[in-house]
Amino acid sequence: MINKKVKDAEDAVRDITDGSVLLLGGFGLCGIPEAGIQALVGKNVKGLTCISNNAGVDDFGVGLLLKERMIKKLIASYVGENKEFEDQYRAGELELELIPQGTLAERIRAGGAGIPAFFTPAGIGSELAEGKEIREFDGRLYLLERWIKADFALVKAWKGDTAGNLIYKGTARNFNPLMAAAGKITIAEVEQLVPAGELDPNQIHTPGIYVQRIFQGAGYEKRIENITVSP
Amino acid sequence: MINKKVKDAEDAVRDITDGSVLLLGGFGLCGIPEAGIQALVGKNVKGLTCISNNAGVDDFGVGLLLKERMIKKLIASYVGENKEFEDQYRAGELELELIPQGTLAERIRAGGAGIPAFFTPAGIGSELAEGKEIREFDGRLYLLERWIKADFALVKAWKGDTAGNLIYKGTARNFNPLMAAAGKITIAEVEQLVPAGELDPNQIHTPGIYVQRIFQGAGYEKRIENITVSP
Amino acid sequence: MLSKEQIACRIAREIKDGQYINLGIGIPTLVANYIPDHLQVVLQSENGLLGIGPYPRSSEINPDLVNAGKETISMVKGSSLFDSAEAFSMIRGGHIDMAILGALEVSENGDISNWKIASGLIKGVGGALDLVASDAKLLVAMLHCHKDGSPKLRKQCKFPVTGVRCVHKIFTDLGVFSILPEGGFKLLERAPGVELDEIRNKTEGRLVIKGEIPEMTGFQQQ
Amino acid sequence: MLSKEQIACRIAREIKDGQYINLGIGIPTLVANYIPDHLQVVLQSENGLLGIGPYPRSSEINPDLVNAGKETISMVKGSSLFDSAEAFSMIRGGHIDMAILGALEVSENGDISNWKIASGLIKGVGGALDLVASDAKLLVAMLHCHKDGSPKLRKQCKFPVTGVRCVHKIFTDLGVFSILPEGGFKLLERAPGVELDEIRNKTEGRLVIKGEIPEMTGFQQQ
Repeated sequence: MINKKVKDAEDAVRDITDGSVLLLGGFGLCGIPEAGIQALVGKNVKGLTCISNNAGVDDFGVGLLLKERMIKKLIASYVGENKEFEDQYRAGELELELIPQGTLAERIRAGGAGIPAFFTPAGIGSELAEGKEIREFDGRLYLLERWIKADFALVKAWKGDTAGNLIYKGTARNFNPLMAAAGKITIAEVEQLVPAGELDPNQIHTPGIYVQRIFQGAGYEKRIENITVSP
Repeated sequence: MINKKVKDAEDAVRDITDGSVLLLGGFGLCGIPEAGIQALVGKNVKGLTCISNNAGVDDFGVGLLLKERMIKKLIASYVGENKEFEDQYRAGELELELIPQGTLAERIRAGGAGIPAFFTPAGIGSELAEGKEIREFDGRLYLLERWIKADFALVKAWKGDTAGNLIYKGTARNFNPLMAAAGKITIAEVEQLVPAGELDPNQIHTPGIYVQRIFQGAGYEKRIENITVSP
Repeated sequence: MLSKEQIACRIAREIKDGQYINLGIGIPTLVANYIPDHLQVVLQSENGLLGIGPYPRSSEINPDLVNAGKETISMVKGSSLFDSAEAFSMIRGGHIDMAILGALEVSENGDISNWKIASGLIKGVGGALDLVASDAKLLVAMLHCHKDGSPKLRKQCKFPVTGVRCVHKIFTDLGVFSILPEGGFKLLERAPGVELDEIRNKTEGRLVIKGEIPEMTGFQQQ
Repeated sequence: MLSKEQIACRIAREIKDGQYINLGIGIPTLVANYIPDHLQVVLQSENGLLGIGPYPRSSEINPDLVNAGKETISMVKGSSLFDSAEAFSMIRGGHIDMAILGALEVSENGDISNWKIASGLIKGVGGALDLVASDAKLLVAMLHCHKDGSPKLRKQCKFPVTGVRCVHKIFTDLGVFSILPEGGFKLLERAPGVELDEIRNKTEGRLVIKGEIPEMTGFQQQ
């Protein structure tokens, strides 16, 4: 089996350069590629286009890349929790493209699956439909949406093997499997990296074919945005 | 949790009637809804439209429905192994629509996912492109293809729970998860039916929301088309 | 007049046995606390979970298990986890029966505005655009007026529209309204102690009041 | 002239370390037996498996584990199972590096016909149409002529076309051919004991023979 293991996060992000287009997994702060983001902050590349459901918070997740002013354009569905984003956006230093969450997910899925365009009902009647092709199927209106692909995808899984197979846990799965398939070079970080053959082939969420590099991260913080408890 | 359990195959297929459109899971004879097909043969409904990757063999799988002349139209990617099909087709008693396997899979996936149409490269330059819309994206030609949905989907899984969650085994998964999502009423048969809560939520292949009825089948034959062994 | 909790409690009465439901952020999230025990319903979280349970005890908090509001949650028996494309396949594909959402405004023909807007800046849409475009029966939970007193039940939405002609019923602190096919907010119930004149004064769009409007039962006046 | 096994063996030399490969039914399936041990490659089966292993021992036959030819198989370490939509996402999405397919005919501009046709009746396409439309490097394995002696390397395909301008190289019992950008079969190697005249006589489309054509090494003449 092909071995995708690389040394560490720094090695994995070695060829991400100024202007690269990145897919970044996670929903809010759940299931984000913590180690990959830290390694990127250390490299301090500029002019990135980042595609991520959220913008993180000011001092964690994608927010760290914003803080270092490494992002030129952000493609997301919801950036409500990030003040840094707001400041840069109002100052005209940051481009933003807002996409409905389901359309964002499907466009990324299409990128990985070789579907250049598809029709979806989300956005009909809203300002997001402006300039987009609208077509009726079976009496209902739909928008034409294009695939999303990227130079690199940074994803985070729970377990992985050296063949690049990934298993996610809980709702930390979210956008990660879609992005893994849509990156030209997909970098997976896992909490546990095991030799090929140790994971049950029936339970793989992301088949290794989509993953070009894999490493075991250390010291995951897994910060929680809103701690809510039952008495 | 909502309980989807029904008594048996006969109960599950009770409202399939003349002219119903059916999705039937499986690849060749692997992972086919054996019990559901048997129950259908017992009902002897007519004029069915059956969507299935293959047509089974003469005396097993979808072939049983052909033999009983229950099928009006067959939508498949490959029907090479069925003589009964050939006779009925040459006699003009059966309609056939051949679809490339990947396009068939994606059209069914689109049906479940609420995507009315999408573009795919498969079929460009072939007679399957005739009458279809062709469009260029990024310098390459693609065909527009529509979703496939059905009145009923008959799928087969390894394990299932009363909430309708399904887990498949080996390559018996194939078209089953896609079809489960594209049936208006999805009937799942499983080798082992367990109470809700016994399956690991991380390992569910088909979430219960797609399944309307579930039952435990008995005496699965699991016939093999081509037994090939190493010395 | 109803509190937010009471609005949630009133909406819970709309839920039917066997439904798959998506609850939005805010008042809709509170609805989960009022679903009667005898009903078997499944709550979806569009980040990738079917079968949301109550908030966890503090000893059981799991950072890998959050809802669409990024709150820590638990799972009920029989739940399933999946990726975000699958989550929206369920929504777009018509598998979710009902969606309960918050809104900035609703127009008299059932248009909804529920972008996240802060100080004039659109900060996101999340999964709402997909939900309002789906086949799910759409219930809106919101206060009747903005903080400045301006009405949220509008002739036309002033905020950017998220979906058109999609709202089924509206539940506010003042009453329950359905959207008429020809346009207009039809008053179905009024909150305890709320007079028709107050509803008239605080509603901008076409308000239809026909016959006797019952007062909601089972609530103490706030 | 090569046997079918030898054609498979010759094709195996085209495989590079680290490739993901889809093998069609027939001669292509045999290629798996000749992949050198030192190469790490992964074989895909489009019904839903990455990491095809050898045929199982008779004691290890599993009806739930078959390849795209519906033959019983085994899995190697590190394999993964998935549904058919995912399998074709890999193909259509450009993740499969190479596809080795059988064919009825190939035209001089690289069109391929590989429908399953029996007594004039088209009996299927299976996954071939998706493979020929993908970014995978497409190698064709077939006998040089039909059973009636008519050529399979054609000016234009007589059978219905499955894909256009997609074939990269052709491996027959007589030789190895590449498709020239301007059209034409460029002879690269000839099978042991096969004379150029035989290839000329049995090829219908434009055949390009430039310079000395080496005989394949490592095969005994059949």
